[in-house]
Amino acid sequence: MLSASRSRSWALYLLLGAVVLGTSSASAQAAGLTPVELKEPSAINTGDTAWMLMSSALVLLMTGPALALFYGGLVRRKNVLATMMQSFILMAIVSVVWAVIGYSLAFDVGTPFIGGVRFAFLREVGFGPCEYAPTIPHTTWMVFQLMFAIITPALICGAYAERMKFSAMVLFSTLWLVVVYCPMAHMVWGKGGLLNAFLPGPGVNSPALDFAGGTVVHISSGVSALVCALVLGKRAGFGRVAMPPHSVVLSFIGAALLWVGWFGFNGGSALAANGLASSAFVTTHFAAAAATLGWVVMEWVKTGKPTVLGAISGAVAGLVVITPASGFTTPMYGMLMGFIGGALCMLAATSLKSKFGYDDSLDAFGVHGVGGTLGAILTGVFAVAAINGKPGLVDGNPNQVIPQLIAVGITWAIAIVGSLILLKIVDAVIGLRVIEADEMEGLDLTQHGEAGYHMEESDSTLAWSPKERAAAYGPGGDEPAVGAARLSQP
Amino acid sequence: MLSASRSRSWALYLLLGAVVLGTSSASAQAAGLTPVELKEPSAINTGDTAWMLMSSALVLLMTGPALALFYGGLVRRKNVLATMMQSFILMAIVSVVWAVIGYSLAFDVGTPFIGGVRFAFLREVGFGPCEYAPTIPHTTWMVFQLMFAIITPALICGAYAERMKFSAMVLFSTLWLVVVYCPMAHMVWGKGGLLNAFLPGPGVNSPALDFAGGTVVHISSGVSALVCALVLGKRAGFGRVAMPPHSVVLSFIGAALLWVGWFGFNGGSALAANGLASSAFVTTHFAAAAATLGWVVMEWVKTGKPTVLGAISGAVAGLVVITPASGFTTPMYGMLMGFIGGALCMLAATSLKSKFGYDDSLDAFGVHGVGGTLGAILTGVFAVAAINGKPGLVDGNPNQVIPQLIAVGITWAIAIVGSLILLKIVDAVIGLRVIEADEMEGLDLTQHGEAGYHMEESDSTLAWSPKERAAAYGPGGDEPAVGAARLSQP
Amino acid sequence: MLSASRSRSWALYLLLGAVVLGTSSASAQAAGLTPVELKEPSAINTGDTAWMLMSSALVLLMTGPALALFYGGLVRRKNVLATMMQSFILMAIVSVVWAVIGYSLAFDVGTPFIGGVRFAFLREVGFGPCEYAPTIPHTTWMVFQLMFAIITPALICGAYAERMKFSAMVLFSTLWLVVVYCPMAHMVWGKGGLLNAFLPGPGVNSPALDFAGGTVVHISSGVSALVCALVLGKRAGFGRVAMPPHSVVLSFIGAALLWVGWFGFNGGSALAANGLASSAFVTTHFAAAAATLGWVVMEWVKTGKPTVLGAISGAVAGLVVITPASGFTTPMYGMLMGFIGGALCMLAATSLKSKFGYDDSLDAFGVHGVGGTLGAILTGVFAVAAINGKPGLVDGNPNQVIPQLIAVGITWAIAIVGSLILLKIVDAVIGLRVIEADEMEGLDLTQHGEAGYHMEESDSTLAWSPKERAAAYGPGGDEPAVGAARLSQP
Amino acid sequence: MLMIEAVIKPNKLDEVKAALANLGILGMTAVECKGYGRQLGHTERYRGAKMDVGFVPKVLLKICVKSEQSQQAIDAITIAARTGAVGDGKIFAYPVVQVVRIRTGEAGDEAI
Amino acid sequence: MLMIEAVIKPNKLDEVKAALANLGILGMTAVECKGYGRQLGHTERYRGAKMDVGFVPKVLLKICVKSEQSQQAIDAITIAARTGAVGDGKIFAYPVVQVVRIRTGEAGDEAI
Amino acid sequence: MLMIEAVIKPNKLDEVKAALANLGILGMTAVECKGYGRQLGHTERYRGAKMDVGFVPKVLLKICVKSEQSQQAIDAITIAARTGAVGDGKIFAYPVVQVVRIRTGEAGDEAI
Ligand SMILES: Nc1ncnc2c1ncn2[C@@H]1O[C@H](COP(=O)(O)OP(=O)(O)O)[C@@H](O)[C@H]1O
Ligand SMILES: Nc1ncnc2c1ncn2[C@@H]1O[C@H](COP(=O)(O)OP(=O)(O)O)[C@@H](O)[C@H]1O
Ligand SMILES: Nc1ncnc2c1ncn2[C@@H]1O[C@H](COP(=O)(O)OP(=O)(O)O)[C@@H](O)[C@H]1O
Repeated sequence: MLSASRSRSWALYLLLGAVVLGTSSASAQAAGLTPVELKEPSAINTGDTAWMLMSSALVLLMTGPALALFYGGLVRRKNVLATMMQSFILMAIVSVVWAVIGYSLAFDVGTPFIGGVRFAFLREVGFGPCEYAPTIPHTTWMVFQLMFAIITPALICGAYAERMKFSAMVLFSTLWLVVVYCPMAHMVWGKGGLLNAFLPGPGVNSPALDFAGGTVVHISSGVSALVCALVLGKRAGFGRVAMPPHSVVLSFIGAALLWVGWFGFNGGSALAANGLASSAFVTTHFAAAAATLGWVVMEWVKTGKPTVLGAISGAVAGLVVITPASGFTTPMYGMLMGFIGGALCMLAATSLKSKFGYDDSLDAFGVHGVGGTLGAILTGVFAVAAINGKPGLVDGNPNQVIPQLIAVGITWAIAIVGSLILLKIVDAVIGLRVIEADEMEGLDLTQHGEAGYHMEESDSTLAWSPKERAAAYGPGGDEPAVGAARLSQP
Repeated sequence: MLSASRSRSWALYLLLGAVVLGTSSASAQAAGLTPVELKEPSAINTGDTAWMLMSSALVLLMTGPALALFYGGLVRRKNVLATMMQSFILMAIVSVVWAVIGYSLAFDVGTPFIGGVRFAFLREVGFGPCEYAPTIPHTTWMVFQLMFAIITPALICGAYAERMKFSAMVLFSTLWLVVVYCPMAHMVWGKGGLLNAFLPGPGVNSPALDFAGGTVVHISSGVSALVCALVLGKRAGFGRVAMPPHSVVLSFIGAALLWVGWFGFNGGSALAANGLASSAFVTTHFAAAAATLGWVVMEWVKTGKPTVLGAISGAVAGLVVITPASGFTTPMYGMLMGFIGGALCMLAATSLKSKFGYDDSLDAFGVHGVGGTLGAILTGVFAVAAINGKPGLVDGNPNQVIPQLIAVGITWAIAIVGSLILLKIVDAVIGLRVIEADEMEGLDLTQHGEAGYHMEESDSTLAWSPKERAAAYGPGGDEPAVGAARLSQP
Repeated sequence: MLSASRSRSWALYLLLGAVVLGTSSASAQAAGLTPVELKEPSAINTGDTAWMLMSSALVLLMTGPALALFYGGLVRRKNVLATMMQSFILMAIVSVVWAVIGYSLAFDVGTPFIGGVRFAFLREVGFGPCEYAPTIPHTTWMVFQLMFAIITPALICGAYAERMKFSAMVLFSTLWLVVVYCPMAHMVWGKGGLLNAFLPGPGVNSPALDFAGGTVVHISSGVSALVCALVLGKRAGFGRVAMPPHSVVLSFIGAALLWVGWFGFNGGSALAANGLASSAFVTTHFAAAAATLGWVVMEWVKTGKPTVLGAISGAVAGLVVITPASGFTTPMYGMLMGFIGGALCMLAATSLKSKFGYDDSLDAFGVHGVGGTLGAILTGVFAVAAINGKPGLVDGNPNQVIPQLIAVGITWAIAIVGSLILLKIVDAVIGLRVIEADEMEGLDLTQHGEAGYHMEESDSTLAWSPKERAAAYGPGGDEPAVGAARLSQP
Repeated sequence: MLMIEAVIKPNKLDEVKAALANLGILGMTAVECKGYGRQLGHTERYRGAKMDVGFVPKVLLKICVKSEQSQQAIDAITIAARTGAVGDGKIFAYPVVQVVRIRTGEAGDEAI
Repeated sequence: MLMIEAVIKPNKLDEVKAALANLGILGMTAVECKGYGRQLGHTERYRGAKMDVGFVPKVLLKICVKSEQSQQAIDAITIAARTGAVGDGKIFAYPVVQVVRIRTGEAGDEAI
Repeated sequence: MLMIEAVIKPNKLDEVKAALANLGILGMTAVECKGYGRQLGHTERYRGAKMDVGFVPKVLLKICVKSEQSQQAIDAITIAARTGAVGDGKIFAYPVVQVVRIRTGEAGDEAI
């Protein structure tokens, strides 16, 4: 029965799974899974709720403004707004999709691969707690998870920056949320999910440790980013003209805010204001610190200069690496993981791209794909039972590495297949890339009709009137003399 | 008795009400109102207190840096500092006035229109809770309310940006706080206030629903903004020269921080870390998300391009619209309200101004006036008893729309009359606008003697010495040859 | 016995104290001090923990991005990244040192001057509370204190900005943390510390009031900053060429975030979400507000224009002044202290430097040294027993001023001697300043090989190829014709 | 052909453009620059420290015109850019020996 | 000696530089500027308000060359900067009476 | 009258200004620009990727002087701007046929 429902789920999946889910809830119950339990509002703890509301706010802060700034600073001036817009529009779209169906697909019980539709339109998501987080309102749990669903597709933007059509990006991200993110979240965190280590279903289970989203968030987005970079191809002029970040200052603000926000991401994943939350918070901090040093030391040795972009990239890499482990390992091991992660992502971001020749513009894969994979595996190595009851290799349980590798493999597979199919579909429907002339002029003007900065002293930016033009050049005088296309979008 | 005290209060009001309030407290008691009860510190709940302190911090964050950035990015480069300064100086001035008298006028019992002076100089505002918020320190409640009092006059700045004298702006805002804000806050939230739905006085009462300040904060500031725009007149060159935002990037940062800070604004208005706080938080988020889409979709359809400034303006509009309803309606209705609000404010901001020809420079009225009014009315429509015990139209109580309309009407009236009188007074005393030459040179230099940016590579910005000048041009050589005024303030 | 251990500690100290501390823990016990008590996790209060985790996040926010922006905006464009990097690298380095040994030296019992090594490598720093903060996890207390240890050396950066070698800055800050900060923190807050007013040792004790770090953080950093400014000397061209802030806008964002973050700094120092935390929060806010006015009014009177940089500097000055007093005095006294502090620091920042002719580039001494000293003394004046059980001068206890002065004196002495010795050592080992040519070119390019901004419209920034160069200029054609050194670092 | 270079006040750019448009001259190139001259710069203040900024922001406008139109153009600019106050700016004119329109390769008067 | 001033599209700078390098010309000075001419500017929209920006960002390239090289250089620039579309820009050339290399004091052709 | 255009190192602007002030020349116009020439640009590194920046930031100074003062001015600039290192910059001078002071309409030497 279960395997039947599973294979059905796979079939669904290959059909881009988003459509016919009405029955999965029923089939789950048939498979012996009790539905997600809801509790009385009286079970709410104010301290836990305060912490989780703040954590939710912090995780939203990670997307806007933090990630928007981090990415926005790294692109060229002519693309800054378009890049920040990608994060912002996802704050809007993912929220709506989450309320309508996404939350339910991820967290209702269903098959081991995807949830049912019980919570669609936020039905039954009320004041009282639910089984996932028994001391906070169900709404708090739902919105905390939503903030994760927002940042994940936003991370992918780094790969297709400076060349993807806005409409294509919107369509791709929306589909990706339903087809890749929701199933991943369900498998790892949903009740009865295939990889769920805490609320496993009665059938096949490969309990992977992923405290705050190493697989669900970082591998899935990082690997999808690689696929995007490969499918879209390089930016015009890539390798020939210099494309320095237009403002490392903006990126710096973004990275520092990411660091602060990540306390909500990882610390909040304890779902309560307790010792575990504190431990995850502290471990996260030390990993970020050590990773900063890891990256900076590596480049100081290799190139003779420690860079600011290196320092902030290192911090982000460390935060990525520690995400799955933050609630399973100790602060000192966290420091070690961070240092390794910073050093390794430095190598990934600086050499992989040039070696394989793809244009992952802002290193979404180099940081999130590589760092996420590393973190997921190292979680199996450095987990310590004293923290959260789950031992890893260093705590005498070499077996934990296996389900970690399985989870990594599944995530890579889903991300690659899912993204590839979705990109092809979007390309067929509306096309992925802007035309080259628009790319040269910049996405800000061509996609949004705006410029990031107007720094001129003079107010005089008005155009000649058509009358003036006609008097000087004759009628139609502004038409190209030799019939060439105007450098502007149609 | 009561009506006597009320008419006295109106008389006071017309006399700009701020002065002789010593007796209103006594008259209130004569009217049968018990004073605001104070409780023992032992009643404090740590979780609620943690949430309310953080919410207070978040609401301050909304003014500085969020609103300062949002507005600062929208003005021209030469006015960026002056615009940010307006928010910052209000953080200082409003705080002092609030401690001295503002808090007492708003939250002591008094007449239905204004409070007494029991809490002047923060007397009796101590460690224990008070009746308004029975599980947190009185100081916490007081400072949470202060943060609202700060942002409200700061919102008005958007209307008179780029042309108002700094001194005039300081004087106007201070008077406005006492004459418009404190009475409004008292009526809606103060014990015994005319419109208070939860702690009504014994006499006339028109219980309006305003969870977090749709009337008190947004209508009052938005409508006053319109009055300012009309009284001050247009910026020099308005309509003739282009006045593009000098940095949509700054505005973006501001808007994203506003979104995050609004969780404290609305979520904190539950005054505890409970299911209602969580519900208000979630409803707020979905309204912002839907409003972003509402604005963007409208302009995509109308003009062919979705803009970044549109997206962030939409989010702010949605947050405004949901403010009064956030603790009375459901997340899904919130989404609907947000979408309507985003679309409507888009029309307001793009067509009202050009139709009526006023220069509400940064759309303070278009967003806060229009959005606030819409939100206040829709709160009567979409309130659901299951959330906070108050049903609206959709929940079978069409009557709730009436007090909402009354509250809107009173707020418009007070804002228009109050602002008009205050502007005339300030104009008479020190003048509202800078001279045109200063406006051309920019407020940063003329009001504050500073420039927002110094981006030159070279350090060489020193002036000729007087000796050098004399040698070259002869003594007085820098005097205008034909007697014209130097382009600089006197 | 005690005096023996003390004199040994002093000897250690003069030997730069950082090395052989293994025995101090033992000697402390010999001196009759019980070790820091650890408690069961069951004592944890979720509300307090939520508040303290958020406070920790807020204090990290103060360093990155807030302080980095505040300082980064004040320097010239060519040094913006280098200045921000100083804050960021300290977030990394201090964290690692703190885990390894710093926390233990500060908070293990030991001698009255420095702690032992019991907590080195975070041993025994676990889920349960400790004596310092009995309702939150030990890890939370440890990480909250870490955030203070990060910002303190980062404050010093303001004095040596735009001219110190990155490597020298890293080495100096690391040593300074161990040699100046850890002993200071131990003396004031460590169990059995010389100046500890709450957990004094059995021997000599001079119980100074320092709620959140007026001595430990602000005097120590501010005075060390003065020493740095004097030892490093002025920036090239100081007094001859203009060095305006390259972006007051960035500094504004930083200052506003500092204000918000300071709620965690001072409010969090109550170590619980209670009436005291709320009182400290409120007092802090009013001090900042009044100090903003203090500075602005002073300069409005003196120079005719209120400036934006003045307003934000005033706010920071007020926050510094109130830090030691925030949990001991009332909000109204806090307002008074803030106003005095704002006005006085205005005088310090504008006249001290020019009078004595040193180049404290960003006024780290003028604000933190002067403000910190003022605040420490005024804490003895304005402490009120009703707030935290400790009366000061206004509450009938003139004696409290004495230990405040002693604490100030000790802090000045340690900061001066410690910084002087460390600077000399670092100068000898790797040299403090960059060469003048590098200073002219800017630290961003010479220390980090990066530029803060790339605002050009054009993508064309690539250099001539060696082949092209050789063809045009002949081989070696780019060598200086007259043998002068190239304007770039070796 | 003559190249006219006019250093003008930034907020006069609109009027100068309009005056030239009247003569049928729409082609020009504008460069932001800093003028040093009779007109005083301004003073900024940072934490009380006075900072005399020596230059005044100007716009350098380059307009290439046919020789026969040059006097007309110079006069038009002079009138449009004038406020009568110090700092109105200057106009410089110098002969150009060759002009090429890149798009077509046309040269001389045709190319202007 | 001639000074060549070329107003070109910013993204053609690389190709123009390469073309000049071919002739052995590496010395030049580039200034960001705003071009007004036949080529239309673009339209921005802020909250629905249309804003026609009149200018187009250009680069003004100044290259001083020996008289005998000038035609070659102008031709090279013309070809390299051409897209065939309006807005390709213009080249102006005028005689320079003196050139000095500051470093050495050399003057004339030597100094270029 | 001559227009002197000097491309100099940005940090020499002060000294050049002082040297010209010595001659009584205070009127000038400065433009930020990018110089390409013998002097190497610098290298930046972003995430390990080397980026050779080809240009060096320079200031283009335009000074219009009376013919009889031109040699003096050129010499003064040459000396003041010299460091002896590559990249000191160049001076170009060309005749100007007309100068107008916008404020007064004065023309010729009077207007400088
Ligand atoms: N000799 C000169 N060479 C080049 N530019 C000059 C010269 N004299 C003045 N200018 C430019 O003209 C501008 C206006 O000159 P200024 O002396 O301030 O006013 P006015 O022309 O009204 O006397 C200056 O800011 C400068 O840019
Ligand atoms: N008469 C002129 N004087 C100075 N610059 C000019 C003149 N005409 C055109 N330009 C410059 O050349 C650029 C290109 O000219 P434009 O008329 O748009 O295209 P095209 O040369 O292809 O006809 C303009 O943007 C402007 O900077
Ligand atoms: N032929 C030229 N035309 C225009 N500008 C030039 C020319 N040659 C050099 N320059 C300018 O002069 C600057 C200095 O030249 P460079 O060759 O680096 O040093 P040097 O003059 O000391 O040999 C360059 O950066 C460039 O701006």
